[in-house]
Amino acid sequence: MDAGLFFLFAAIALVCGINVVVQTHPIKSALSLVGVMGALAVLYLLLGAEFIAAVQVVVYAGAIMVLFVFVIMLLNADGETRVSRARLANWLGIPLLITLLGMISYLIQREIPYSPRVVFGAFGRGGPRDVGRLLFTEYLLPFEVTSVLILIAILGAVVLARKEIE
Amino acid sequence: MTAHVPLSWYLMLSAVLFALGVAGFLFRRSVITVFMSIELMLNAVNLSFVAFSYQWRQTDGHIFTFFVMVVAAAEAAVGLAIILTVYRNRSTLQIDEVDSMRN
Amino acid sequence: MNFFLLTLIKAGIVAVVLLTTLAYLQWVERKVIAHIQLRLGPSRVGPHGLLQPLADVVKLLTKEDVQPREVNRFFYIMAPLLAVGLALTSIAVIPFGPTVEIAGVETNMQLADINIGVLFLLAISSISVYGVALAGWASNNKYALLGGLRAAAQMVSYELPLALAIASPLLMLNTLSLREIVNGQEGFLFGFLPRWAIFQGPMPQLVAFAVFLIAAFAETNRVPFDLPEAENELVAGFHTEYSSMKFASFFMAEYANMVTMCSIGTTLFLGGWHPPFPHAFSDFVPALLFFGAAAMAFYHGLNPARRKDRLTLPVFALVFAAIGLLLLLPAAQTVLVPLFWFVSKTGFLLFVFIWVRGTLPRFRYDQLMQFAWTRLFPIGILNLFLTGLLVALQK
Amino acid sequence: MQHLWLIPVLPLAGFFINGLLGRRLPKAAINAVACGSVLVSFAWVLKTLSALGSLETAHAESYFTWIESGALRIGADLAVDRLSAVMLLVVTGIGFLIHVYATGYMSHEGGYYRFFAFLNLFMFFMLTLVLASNYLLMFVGWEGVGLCSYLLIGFYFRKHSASTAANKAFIVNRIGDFGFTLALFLMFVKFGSLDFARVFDAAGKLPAEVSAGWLTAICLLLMVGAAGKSAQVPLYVWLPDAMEGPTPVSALIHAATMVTAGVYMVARSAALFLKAPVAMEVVALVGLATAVMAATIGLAQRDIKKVFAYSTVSQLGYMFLALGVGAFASGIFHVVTHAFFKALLFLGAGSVIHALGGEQDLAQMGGLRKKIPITFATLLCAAVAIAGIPPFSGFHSKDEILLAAHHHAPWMYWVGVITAAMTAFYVFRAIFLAFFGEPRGHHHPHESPPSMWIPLAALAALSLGGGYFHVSRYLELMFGPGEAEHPASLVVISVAAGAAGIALAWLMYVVRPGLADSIAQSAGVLHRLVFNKYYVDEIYHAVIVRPTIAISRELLWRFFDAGVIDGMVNGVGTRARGIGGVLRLAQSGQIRSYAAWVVIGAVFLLYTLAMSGDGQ
Repeated sequence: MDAGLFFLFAAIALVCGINVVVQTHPIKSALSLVGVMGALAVLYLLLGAEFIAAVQVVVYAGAIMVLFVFVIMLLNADGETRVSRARLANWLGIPLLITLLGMISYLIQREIPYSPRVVFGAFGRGGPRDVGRLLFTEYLLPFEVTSVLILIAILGAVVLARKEIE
Repeated sequence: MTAHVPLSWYLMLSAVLFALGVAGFLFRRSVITVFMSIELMLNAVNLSFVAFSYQWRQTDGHIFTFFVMVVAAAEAAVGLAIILTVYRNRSTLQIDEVDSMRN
Repeated sequence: MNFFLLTLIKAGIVAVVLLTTLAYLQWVERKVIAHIQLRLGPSRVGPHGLLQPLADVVKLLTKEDVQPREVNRFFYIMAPLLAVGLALTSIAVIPFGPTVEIAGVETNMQLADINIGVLFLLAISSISVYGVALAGWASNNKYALLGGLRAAAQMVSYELPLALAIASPLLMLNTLSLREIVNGQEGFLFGFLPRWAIFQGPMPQLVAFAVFLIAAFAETNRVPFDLPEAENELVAGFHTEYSSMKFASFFMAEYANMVTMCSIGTTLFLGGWHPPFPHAFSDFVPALLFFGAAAMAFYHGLNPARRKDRLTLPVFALVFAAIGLLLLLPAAQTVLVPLFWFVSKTGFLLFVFIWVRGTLPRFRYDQLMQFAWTRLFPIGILNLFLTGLLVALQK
Repeated sequence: MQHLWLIPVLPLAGFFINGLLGRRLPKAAINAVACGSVLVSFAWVLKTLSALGSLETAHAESYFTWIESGALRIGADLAVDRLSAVMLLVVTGIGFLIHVYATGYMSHEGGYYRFFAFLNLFMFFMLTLVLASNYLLMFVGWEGVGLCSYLLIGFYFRKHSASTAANKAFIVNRIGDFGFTLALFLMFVKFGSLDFARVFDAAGKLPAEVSAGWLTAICLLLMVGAAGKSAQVPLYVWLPDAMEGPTPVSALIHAATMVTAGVYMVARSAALFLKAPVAMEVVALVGLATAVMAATIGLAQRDIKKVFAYSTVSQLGYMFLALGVGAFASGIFHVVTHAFFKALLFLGAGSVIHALGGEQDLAQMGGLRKKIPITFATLLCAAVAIAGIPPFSGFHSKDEILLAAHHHAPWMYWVGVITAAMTAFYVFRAIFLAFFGEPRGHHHPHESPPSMWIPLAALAALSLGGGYFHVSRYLELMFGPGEAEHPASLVVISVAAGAAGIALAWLMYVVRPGLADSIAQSAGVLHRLVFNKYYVDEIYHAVIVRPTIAISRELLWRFFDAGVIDGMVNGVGTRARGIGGVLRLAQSGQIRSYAAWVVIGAVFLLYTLAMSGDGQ
């Protein structure tokens, strides 16, 4: 059951992830990304991260991606043109990617040779109570700083988007 | 019946998703798609945070994920506002055409 | 009994009841609006138009499914599915009643009792924007697109006050599980005032409830916030290009959303299945009400306004009386009485939705956004802050 | 816990409210916030003191660690003992009266909210200074009051003279603060702490012969700081110019409270000074010199506020004289009485100026006695008090100081008595010129509003009876008992000197008004010297300011800045441009290429990670 769920949603995540990259129209990429996020939310649940799973859907899928879709619809963004000037990225891209992936997988295999099996429900400290307690005690300062960051981001976004009116 | 998956598979999935994000960043030419590739990379990293959290039986990884999400939200707000402004000024969303910083 | 089988049975029951309710909700709405406007409403199909929903279903199913040429096919089809699917999903975590024992099987009157139920609801409500937004975009029609954009902006904006309003009772009840939330509202203050969240100390959540209701109107795109489908500006908004069953799906999604929102309101603020009167008395109130209804129907059947009422009203009277009798059976009482209170509270909220639709005009779009950000949002934050403060002080 | 922090924080809250919202608040609200916060603070002082009882030992409260670095630990610690209790009462009490006065005086001025915000900020810093239980926190208050003084002297910043005066005050104070800072460094090096209790404890344990040199240095540096803040020779020059500020500021900051901070600081450090007799002698001499010099300058000034300013300098000299001869309690006593009568003098002068619509020149006044009787009466009280006529408050404290000086060295007593006579003379000169004789200007004087004369009346009562507070007996617990009995003749002589000064002024300015001018004529050089304040400002300008500017320009700017630093910067710039020209090739402007660079970096990082240590 656990393995089945993992494979199902890992596959969804992978397919949607590939789709994000290969789709030509931004809105299709965006919705594929929503798919990745949904699949990841389920994987979080399997890993015992209930709160994070819910927040993933609320914040990522429900707020950030809606914003993306909104902007894409607003600008009526189309596919891409042929212009491609970044020579470095075009030539080096594929080999770089392969090296990167190879390095990471090598490191994962080396550093975590005996990784534990993931059993659903084995880790029970990912509920809102635990996360909240940690967030408001040990990580209180980062939390407050983040709220300031968000405030700044709101101001920045408003200022940037406002020019339209002039 | 209850087969279980090793944790490293989650990490591998995370690595592959991250690489996909990088690929999107490197090869896609629409600003919005590039931006979404960044979000994909962040998601991949989040997955590994949560996986590590599972491995060490500590909630701290979740906190990091939480912060990543919050920062991603802020980033999306500002980033999309910038994209709107760029589109207004240049009426293009092709990232390669936005190169006034050249040289 | 097997967990999966049990869940499947419950899901089947809920689905049938819910879908029927949705169909009849439309009939109720038309009837109520008609009476508000001094009309009769549907009255041709069946007695008092009771078979009207059936006729509508048949009509929508058999109509030609027009699909414009320039639409994005995949998303065009996906959008209504998404809308109705998400709308129905939320109902899965709503508790209708306490844990009961039926035929030796102990079970919750709830499909899934998850400990982050409230977060689940918020998550579902936050992604239900996609259905509307996608429909608008995929239709390749400027009215539809504008409707979709409006809907997206509106729903995102009102989600904040909604979440803030929902968070306030959570602070007092100290849990995210909907079942525990309802349990936390059991009992009475001073012996008569139910300890519902809107009355409970340290901070009665009346303000939060008001904010919740207003935001719920906007989230479900109902009057006075139905701008995404404002017909005098946008033809029919995001579902301009939809017809037949796909159109029906949007229609159904709207009603399903209403039902969900009202259920959430009942659960979070109005004490869920807990009766408004002390127990000994309240067990018999439902039966009495049904007997009263039966008596009334019977009386009108004896003095019919129209000829066919002579037959139909006594039949109704019999049905009501039967339900009343059923409610008196001790075995059925444990299941049906909580359900009765839950349904009647939700029904009252639904009536408010319809009532408002029959009363208020539509907002202008800038007013709508302004209202969300400059009125509702600060009020929500203030209420949340005060609640938190009082809860902290109490401890 | 007595919540001492409330005392300074209340005015701070007032500052924030008025400073941030003041622009939108009505005047009544600004008044309520400004005066209310100080009044509540005053009430809290009273409540605290009554709760703490006789205060035989200091009551300390520590809130949090402010700075912690190595051996250095500075806490946000406040403490109240008898010395700070006296100062607290003076600061908050007089401060409140002056706030009330200012609501009347400033009612027609622009920047109303700004004025009160600064005034409240000043109260915050002053109270921090008084309540601090370590030197660094005291220094915070010290600098803070300096800042507020700067802001308020330059309140009329559109007036060139005001902004120059503000700069002057700030810069001269810098010199003093430099000394104070050095003293703090030395203190930390020698004692390893800046807490009052620990420093005094450590100093007390040092054997005299070991410590004398260091302690003398520390004390002299502290004295430099005190001389700057309290306007002693040679750093007194800023105070007369500071009169450019609004009159309530002159009264509160430049007469009653801030300028006595130096006295307070030296008294606070009594434990150190007592072990450094040389420093004590210097303090006494500086005080005496200041007293005489300022008094002589005061004889010939024409601006009413300047007269009182020099009088302040002179009286501060008295206080330092008291400290220097070891009569710390008497010095603080004089701080208190001086706060009463000098605040009153300034507020009265403010009332006169207000009545005359901004006129400050004594030559343009005259005959005001009948026009503004309340002001006259209260001002007369203050003048009698400062002249040292019994039983007014000034008599008690000045007498104690003079007796202590006599005990220390009789010649100091005689100089002090002469100064007292001069003080009486010039203060009454100002009174007579302003209120007697014929009106000389073309003004239509009017009596001030109640918000102004009620504080005047209150201060007049304090000036009359303030001498019976027995501050010095209250402080005996801290500084030891006062001097033994003295022959009554000394008291008679000093009173007679004061009376003689008054009589002379009466003779010269009321009975025979022409006499003053003819004396000035015949004195010639001497008069010009005094009238021009001994040319101190000119000398400072020629000896210090001009050479400094010249050195700055020639050496620092022309040679060092333009030659060395710019050369280095330009050289770096040229090299950077050269390197940048090469690196520019990588700057394609293509975000995707940049991303590729990032990925290359990441791969490299992973590579080093993979190479280093295999798994441990």
